[in-house]
Amino acid sequence: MIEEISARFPYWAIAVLLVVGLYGMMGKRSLVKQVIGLSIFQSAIILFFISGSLLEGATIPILYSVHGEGHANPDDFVNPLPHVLMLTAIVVGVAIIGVALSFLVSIYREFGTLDERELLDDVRE
Amino acid sequence: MNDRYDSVILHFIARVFLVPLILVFGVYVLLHGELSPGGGFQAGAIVAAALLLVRLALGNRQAALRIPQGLLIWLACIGLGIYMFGGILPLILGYNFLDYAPIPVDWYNQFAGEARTARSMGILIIEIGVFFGVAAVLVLIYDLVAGSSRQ
Amino acid sequence: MIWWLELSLFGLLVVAALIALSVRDMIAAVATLSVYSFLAAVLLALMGAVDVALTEAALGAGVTGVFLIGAISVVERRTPD
Amino acid sequence: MDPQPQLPVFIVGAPLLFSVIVPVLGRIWRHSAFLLALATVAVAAVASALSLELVLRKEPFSYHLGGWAPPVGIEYVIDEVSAFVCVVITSVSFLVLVSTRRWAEREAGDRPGVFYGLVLLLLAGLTGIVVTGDLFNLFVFLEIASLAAYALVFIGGRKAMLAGFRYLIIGSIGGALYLLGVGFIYFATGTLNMIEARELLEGTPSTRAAQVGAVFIFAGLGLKMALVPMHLWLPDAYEHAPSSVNSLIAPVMTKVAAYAMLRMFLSVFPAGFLSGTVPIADALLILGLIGIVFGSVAAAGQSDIRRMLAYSSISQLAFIAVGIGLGSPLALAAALLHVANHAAMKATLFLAAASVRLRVGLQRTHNLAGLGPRMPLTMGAFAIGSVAMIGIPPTAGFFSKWYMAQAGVDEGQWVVVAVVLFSSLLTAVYLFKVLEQVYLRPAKPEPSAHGDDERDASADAAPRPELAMRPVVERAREAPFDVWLPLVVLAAATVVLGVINVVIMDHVLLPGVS
Amino acid sequence: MSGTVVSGLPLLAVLVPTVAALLAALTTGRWPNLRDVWATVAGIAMVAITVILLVETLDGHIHRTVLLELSLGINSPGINIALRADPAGMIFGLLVSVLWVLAGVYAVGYMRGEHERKQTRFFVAFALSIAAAAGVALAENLLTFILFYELLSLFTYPLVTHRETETALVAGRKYLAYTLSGGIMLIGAAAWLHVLGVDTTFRAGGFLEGVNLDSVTQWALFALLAGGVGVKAAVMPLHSWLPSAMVAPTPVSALLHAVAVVKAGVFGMVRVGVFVFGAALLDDMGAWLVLAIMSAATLIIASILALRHDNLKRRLAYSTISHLSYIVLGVALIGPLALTGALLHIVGHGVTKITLFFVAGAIHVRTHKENVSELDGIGRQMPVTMGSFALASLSMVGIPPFILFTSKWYLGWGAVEVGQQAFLIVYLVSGLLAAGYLFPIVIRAFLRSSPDHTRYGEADIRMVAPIALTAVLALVWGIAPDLPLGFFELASTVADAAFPPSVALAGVTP
Amino acid sequence: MKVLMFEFLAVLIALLIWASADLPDRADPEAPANQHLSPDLTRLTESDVVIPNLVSAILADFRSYDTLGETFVIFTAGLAVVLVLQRSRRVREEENPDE
Repeated sequence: MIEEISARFPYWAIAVLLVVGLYGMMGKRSLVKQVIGLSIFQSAIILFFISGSLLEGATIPILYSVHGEGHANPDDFVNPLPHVLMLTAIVVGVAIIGVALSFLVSIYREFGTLDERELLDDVRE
Repeated sequence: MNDRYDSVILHFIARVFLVPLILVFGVYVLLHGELSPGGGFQAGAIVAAALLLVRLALGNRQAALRIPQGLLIWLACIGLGIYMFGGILPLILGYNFLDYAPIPVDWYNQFAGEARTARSMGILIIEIGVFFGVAAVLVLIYDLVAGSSRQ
Repeated sequence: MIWWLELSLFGLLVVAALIALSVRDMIAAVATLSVYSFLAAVLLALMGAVDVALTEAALGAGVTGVFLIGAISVVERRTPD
Repeated sequence: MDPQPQLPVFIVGAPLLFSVIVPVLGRIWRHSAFLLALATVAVAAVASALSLELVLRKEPFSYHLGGWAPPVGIEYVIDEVSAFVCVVITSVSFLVLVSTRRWAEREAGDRPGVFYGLVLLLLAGLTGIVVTGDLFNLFVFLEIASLAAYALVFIGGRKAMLAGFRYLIIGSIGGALYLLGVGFIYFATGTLNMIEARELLEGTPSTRAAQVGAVFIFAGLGLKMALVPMHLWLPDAYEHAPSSVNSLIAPVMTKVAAYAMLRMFLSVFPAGFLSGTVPIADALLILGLIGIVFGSVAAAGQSDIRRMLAYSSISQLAFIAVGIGLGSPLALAAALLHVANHAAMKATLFLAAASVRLRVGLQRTHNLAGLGPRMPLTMGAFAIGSVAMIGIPPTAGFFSKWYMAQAGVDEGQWVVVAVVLFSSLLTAVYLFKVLEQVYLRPAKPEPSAHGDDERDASADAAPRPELAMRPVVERAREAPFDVWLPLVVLAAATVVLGVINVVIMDHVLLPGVS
Repeated sequence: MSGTVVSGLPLLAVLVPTVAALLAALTTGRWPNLRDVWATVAGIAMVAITVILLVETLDGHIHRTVLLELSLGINSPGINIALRADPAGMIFGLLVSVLWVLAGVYAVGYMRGEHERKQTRFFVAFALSIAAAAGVALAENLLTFILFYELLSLFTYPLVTHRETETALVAGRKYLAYTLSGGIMLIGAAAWLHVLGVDTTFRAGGFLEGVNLDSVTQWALFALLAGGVGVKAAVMPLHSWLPSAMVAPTPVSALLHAVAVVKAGVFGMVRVGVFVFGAALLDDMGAWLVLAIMSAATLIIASILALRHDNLKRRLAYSTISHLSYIVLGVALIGPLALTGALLHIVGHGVTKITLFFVAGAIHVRTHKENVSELDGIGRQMPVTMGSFALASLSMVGIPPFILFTSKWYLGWGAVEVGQQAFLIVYLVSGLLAAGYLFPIVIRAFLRSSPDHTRYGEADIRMVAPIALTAVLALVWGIAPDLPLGFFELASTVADAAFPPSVALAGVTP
Repeated sequence: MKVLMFEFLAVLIALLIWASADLPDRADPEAPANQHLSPDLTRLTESDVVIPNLVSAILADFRSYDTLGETFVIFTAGLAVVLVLQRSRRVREEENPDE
């Protein structure tokens, strides 16, 4: 039981984080909160990928053998591919948030509020 | 964050101590990306973070490291241009896009006294491109988002 | 890795996420979000992803936070929910 | 290593490279932005056409980026289907760009370079999605295209701001869900290459993880392609986006998402995988059928012409989803044919609507009465586009319906046949509503006096002083040459596509999907 | 001596009106007369082409144009778009081309007389409709047929709504809804047939003959196909668009009800009955009975409804519905004589009904009267016009020696031939009813005196001449159906090909 | 609406947890992700690229095209922000030229 939990709980925690982020995006009235939800959602995905890249008894993916002696055993390192993917994903996330914030500022200047309900009322008039 | 914090210590630390340190660290991260954790992204992010911290600490208008937006766009374009150059150079030399194998590296090894392979040379080139692109764009975004309030 | 350490970090992450979403003061929310990102970076480093951790710390905790603060300095600080 | 044909690089690379150059040069010399962008799109179009020719002459090929063979590296998969879709996207974009220049220069404000840079990035993202053979790479280019699209939609004025933000949030959820799905697939198979993933998925029993991954991938792409019930962002975004943008985004953007979904069917998930415990194919089919009906009915209830066209897009995309859901080669080929058809038809319709906006400044259908004779070419193109949408032979729309009906009969899905066929009646309902107004009703004496349209138009017309004194329909003139010529070419293309459909089906699409 | 000749003539027959439409559109406004010249020249050219085709067809040379013939790499016959001048098609094609010339001339007079707006659009749509009708006539296979059938619906839509009044628009919507639904049914059936791998080239005796299908499929296909063409053939209960479409200008009504649309429907019924299913299959299935009962019911009901309408055009519309069902019933009776009669009836009804509509239009132009009850004494003021009306009425009722007598004779005889005397009675009753709704008009026109004393006089010569000509044609073809254009020979050729046991006259089995 | 959203979220979390039972065990050397590509990547880095940092090697060489795309994402964001904010500034200046 404990073993099962210890092997699975990161996935469950990540599932919770995903849902919390999604809730922030869908259920919050404040546009800023929606952006925060987006950020949480994205980092949950990042954690998911990295969490899956673990390897028993492995170390960080730096090959000290390159300029030294001997050959590296792939089993000694955690899987580096998800790391690369997540680097990309983080940057993409920041880019999206940057754009979202510029939208927010622009909307605030136009409407004077960031409350979604007020905004919708304003547009419908 | 609109007010200027008239704190001498903050001013001093930010301007004289923290920022140069972070900048140096950023360049270190960039150049040692192949050896240790780091690379263009991280370096770009760190340098950008340094510049943004100054803006946060001192207020935008007074920031010493205020860079004109036109220049930032130029820098971003140059960074991406470097990256594209790293991709197109092999194309001109008859290899696939982004295939670093034909990149001439001997001149650099003689000049710097290292033993780089063509591929690691290619990696260095594009990391530099990424560095400029990321740093410039992040600063640009902040300047526009936060700076637009007090024109 | 010590699994209970990881567990507690994940727990903190969830708590931080909930706080970030429920605080009504935007600056506090953003600060919590930075804490969240930093915790995530620690977790990533623990899992062996040092590059990702570095980037998450710089971009997620640093730049995103600064962006948000910059944006909030332009817009209002209080939120409806 | 073997020298590979370098053509495919230019399809994506040229827009990427020039998206860097255009913003810089655009600051120095205003007009260079448009010209460079146009030239770049032309290069991409030529490169795609040559790639298609190469594929047809020889065989599908793969281009290894960075010289690393997949699965280690990333590959472009240039086969009949991807090359064909590239040709469609680039050529439609080319025509739309020419046509929308007048609006773009106004809507882009003092930064035409930035505007056209984003347009090129959008295009690069879309072509990148089409040609890539790597799951994660698809995500990256999806995000490039999406980010560019968010910003382009956002600059359409007051209402567009909210629509753009909503689009951003929902689009990001879509992208993130797709990424999550890719993660599941990666952990289930260990690869990111589409074709290899297919092989590995075929070998192993389908696990829950892989199936849920497929669900997320399809949910993500479904959000991007506005499949009912994930369509909520689309009507607002299309209605309020600037004219130059929605005529560009509407024909190609959602179509590429639909193509990506189709690609998942073709090269990632083996046959039978998607109708296992989690019946994704059936779900797509049902959602598609609902979407066809819903989109058409909703379109019939709209009075704003662009909103009507937006709902029509939902319906047409659902049609593509039905083709994917059916899953037989004929159905997939029909869906692909519809991708091309719909790109041409929707570009025609949106451009015509935009052209009306340019000349008249009105968007409500009931205010467009009597416009037909005033703008004969524009409205003629609109009429041809409508006829193609309804699916009257020999236009393009007929044949995609024809093949889809055949596929439905083939699979014994009679409901599909019925819905597909009767959707053309529903389409006729809302399009003839417009045609009736335009051609058969007399012009209203003072259409701008009707309150709702005035507010609607003035919101967008505010930055344009020359539209402030909107001429009424009676005084409308034909759109300028550079606006109507591409429009007429596109309208003709809908007919030509219909006439040569067998060639396309036989040599390009059917070999591509089987 | 028989054989297929590859030539461009059938295509030319379709292209001529199309080109005329284009020229008319281009020379709009500035030279309205030139526009009318185009229509006439094109009409004469089309007649010439169809006559050449006729001669060739009667010689057994079937001209054929392939526009597109490609097979897909899947289990279905490819997309073939081909035109072929076979005897059955020639009947319809000839009728269309001849009546187009007359209707074209008439339309010029009518449109000028009524000062209609947007005449160019009218003429363009008119010519395009003729092109589509020619395509329907000459279609070689089901897909080509559908293509032109749908185009016909589309091109006639602007004609129906030409007046642009609210009623016209409503009628237009109704018209579109009905015809597009019909087209959809046809498309569905065609797609199904293609999936089944059936070659859908029209073949006398039916291309489904010998195809192994279960009876559910057969019935479903029959329902889709017959329903699809039945909409345009206005078989009850699919008829209600037709009276509504009466709001259109009269040349359009003439075109819709005598030449293009409804005849395309009944012609489609001939195609479906004889060339798709074939006599043997219809007999096997028992589908003929369904068709026969429906059309017989339509025949009687429509005739009775016609009695009740005072509006002249509406009365003629119901008369049309009734007469279309004559043809459908003739097809349903699956006998060589009935089929000959049905084909002749297409021609006869076309030429007769167009006269009646022409007259209604001429009256409207001169007097703006639309109702039967207002027509007292009109015959004395417009003697040629109303004389033609009287001739056409005689033909309509089936008095020898008019053409509709000939066709009804064959139809009745055909009913007897297959042992269905009940339907002979239907024909006779309907003939009596026709007398009931047409003769009172003639009587009013000639025997009553006009209530007001306005002198109207004859209409424009461009209207009177076609009226007289069509009335005379109804008489001439009644006496000698073969005289100029060989309709009877064509019809009997078709009948012989469809019912092989009797020795073929020309031996045309495509 | 709110209820619908929570139901949707509940379904999502159930789906995720249901699927997680079938994911490879954490840190399992036999997992496909650890077996399939990463050994190749390690080997190729050592022989061809010759730099120690595996992540850098993959990021900038094997999957450099991804990184190109990613840099362009950032660039797109930059252009997007310029387009959005510069534009509205201009509009505002037109409205209040005194500022």
